[in-house]
Amino acid sequence: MAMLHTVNKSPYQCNTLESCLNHTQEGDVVLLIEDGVYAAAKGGRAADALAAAKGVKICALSADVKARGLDGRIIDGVEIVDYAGFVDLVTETDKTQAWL
Amino acid sequence: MAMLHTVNKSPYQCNTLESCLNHTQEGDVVLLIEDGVYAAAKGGRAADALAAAKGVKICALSADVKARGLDGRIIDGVEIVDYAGFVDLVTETDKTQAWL
Amino acid sequence: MSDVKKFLYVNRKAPHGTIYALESLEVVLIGAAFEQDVALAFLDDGVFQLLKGWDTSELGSKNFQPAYTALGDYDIQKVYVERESLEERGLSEDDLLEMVYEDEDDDWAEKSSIRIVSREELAKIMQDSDVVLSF
Amino acid sequence: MSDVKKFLYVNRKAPHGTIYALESLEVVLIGAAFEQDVALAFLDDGVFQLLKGWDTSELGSKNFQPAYTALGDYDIQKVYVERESLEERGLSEDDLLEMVYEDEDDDWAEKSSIRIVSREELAKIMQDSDVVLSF
Amino acid sequence: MKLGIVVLEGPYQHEAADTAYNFAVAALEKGHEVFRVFFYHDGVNNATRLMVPPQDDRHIQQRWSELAEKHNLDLVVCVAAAQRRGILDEDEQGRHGKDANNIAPGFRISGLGQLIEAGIQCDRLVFFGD
Amino acid sequence: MKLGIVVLEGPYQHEAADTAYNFAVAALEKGHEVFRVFFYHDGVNNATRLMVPPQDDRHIQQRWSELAEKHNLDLVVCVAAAQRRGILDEDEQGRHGKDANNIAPGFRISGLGQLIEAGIQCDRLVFFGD
Repeated sequence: MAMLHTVNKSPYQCNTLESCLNHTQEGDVVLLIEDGVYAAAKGGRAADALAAAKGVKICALSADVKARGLDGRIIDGVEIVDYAGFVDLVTETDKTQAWL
Repeated sequence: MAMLHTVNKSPYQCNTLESCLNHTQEGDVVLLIEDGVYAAAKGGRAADALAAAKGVKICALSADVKARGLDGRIIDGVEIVDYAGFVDLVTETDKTQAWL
Repeated sequence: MSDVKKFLYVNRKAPHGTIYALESLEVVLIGAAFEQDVALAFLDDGVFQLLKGWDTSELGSKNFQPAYTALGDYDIQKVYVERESLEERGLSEDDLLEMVYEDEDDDWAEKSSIRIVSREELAKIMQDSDVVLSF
Repeated sequence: MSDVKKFLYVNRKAPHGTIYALESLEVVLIGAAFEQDVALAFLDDGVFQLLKGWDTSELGSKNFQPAYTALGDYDIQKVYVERESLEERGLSEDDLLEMVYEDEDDDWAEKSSIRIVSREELAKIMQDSDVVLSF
Repeated sequence: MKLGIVVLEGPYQHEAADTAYNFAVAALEKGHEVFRVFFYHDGVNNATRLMVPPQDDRHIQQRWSELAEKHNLDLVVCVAAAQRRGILDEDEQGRHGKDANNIAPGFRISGLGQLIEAGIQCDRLVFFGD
Repeated sequence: MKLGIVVLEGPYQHEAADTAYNFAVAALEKGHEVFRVFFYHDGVNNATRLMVPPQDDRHIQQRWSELAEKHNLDLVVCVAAAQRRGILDEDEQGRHGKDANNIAPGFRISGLGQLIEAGIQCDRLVFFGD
């Protein structure tokens, strides 16, 4: 019973990612979209919190990564997926929760 | 040369108030409006940060305080002002900066 | 699969600042007619939606707080409120609206719909739901 | 009071997530024609507006980053970027767009418009301005 | 699979309107059924045919309308949210005595029950908002 | 004093639209001049005459229009922001070959220069947004 969580806010501005990670279960997937992708940028303070997340798979949406100039700047362990991959994540998990 | 700063985000969700307080100068006024008024609620974690702000006057907009059920729950040292008071703060200071 | 799904409405935003709280409530009221298994979750700033004593007259907008208390009439019986979110905001159950429903299995006794749950419990409730509606 | 006011555009939001960055830039471009003293400030997530290398093709929206580099042609010479905001995000000046203007007092030499300033300096710049436009 | 999509933010103002569209396109390309796209909150503003974006930018309403035509999509605009924000079809125009309407082809106005129904019928319901 | 007001968010969706209005009323009551209210970003959506809010709720467009009439206020809607979002007057309707317009009485569509001018002319400029 895995769940897909989407997070669309910058972790530097909002606590959305933090709250999401506090409610994930082992086997869940967190997909960073829109301004949420900044969490996975190398060298940033937020990247540490993300790297510390245990038992969940972290993905980031390529369209948003590229739009923001973060191509090549994403930390190891975060999988870049395109929109087709986003759709796959939705269908491969049992349900989706948007952390708005 | 005092400045009025308006803050309209909840400190529990966003870092807006923190960023504002990092940029105020002695004699400035910070007016909490909309969801910003939650910062001044008694007993909340955010109230401590607010109470620690030095050299600035903190106000909260009564319409927003009342709408949220915070009447009587605002910490000491925060002045409640109505919209007329908001206008006075704008005209008594030299300029206004909205922390959006 | 049964025809009844578990709907969970997740409310994480403060009221008034944006329309999310109000328009979420409107979905709940409509959705109640669909005979699904409905639960509401309030966490983060969403717990402020249940803080009692709103007076919106000076703000000039509609006070929709009474609609929360009416949820029991729509047979909404499960209102989960996260303890950690309350504590962080200096709130306890006494600060919240009274929300009750009549339990048909217990001679229609009036019972509180509000269930204070830990973060861990709420995470499980999210997992156990079939459809998560986020506002 | 002189006819020239000090306009400060304060940018605190990341690009793309909302329209604030783009529509702020559109004001700056129009405002440049008004012969006021114009400065731009980037702090908090606003510094991400200047992170180079945008490619919006997959997203499908317009890439408006070239307009930032064109600001020099509009005689915008003062672009303040907060050091603390950069550091927190693991960024340095090398990661930012090149933004230049031609200095008419120095034989039209091409100079960088970007000035990395401390939080304290930026607070002073805010105080010294006449009109703060927040986006 | 049968997917439902919910859009809570308006065009251009918030990226959610783009993400939802791009997600819908990708889902259709992968052969999934998009059972319904439900526009709520400011999402209803995606449905106005009066928008005129700059020529070098995307036309958010038009691409929804075209996608709907191509794939026979059900684009539903919540009536209560639409009324508040001034999105009307001819029926609504008449009912409220207004002198114009602005809904675009391919969108229809209906009640919140359509959102609940999508939750019941769809294998997955995905929200895009602020 | 001469005050300018800037509104960046749409009606009902965000409280900024209410705060700006209440502030304008209070400023006028205190005898200040409101030089201009400038609607930008989703703020332009305050200007649609097609909105039909519930009868027990405030009518955000109407109260702006009434305030404008009473105090001869200058309510300016940014043309670029309005085009993107589908707020048109008769001129704009004609220019873009649209079949309807939706701007309310008391609002006028103009350029961003009107915002800069407000910054120059006003003693204070106050922003309301997200």
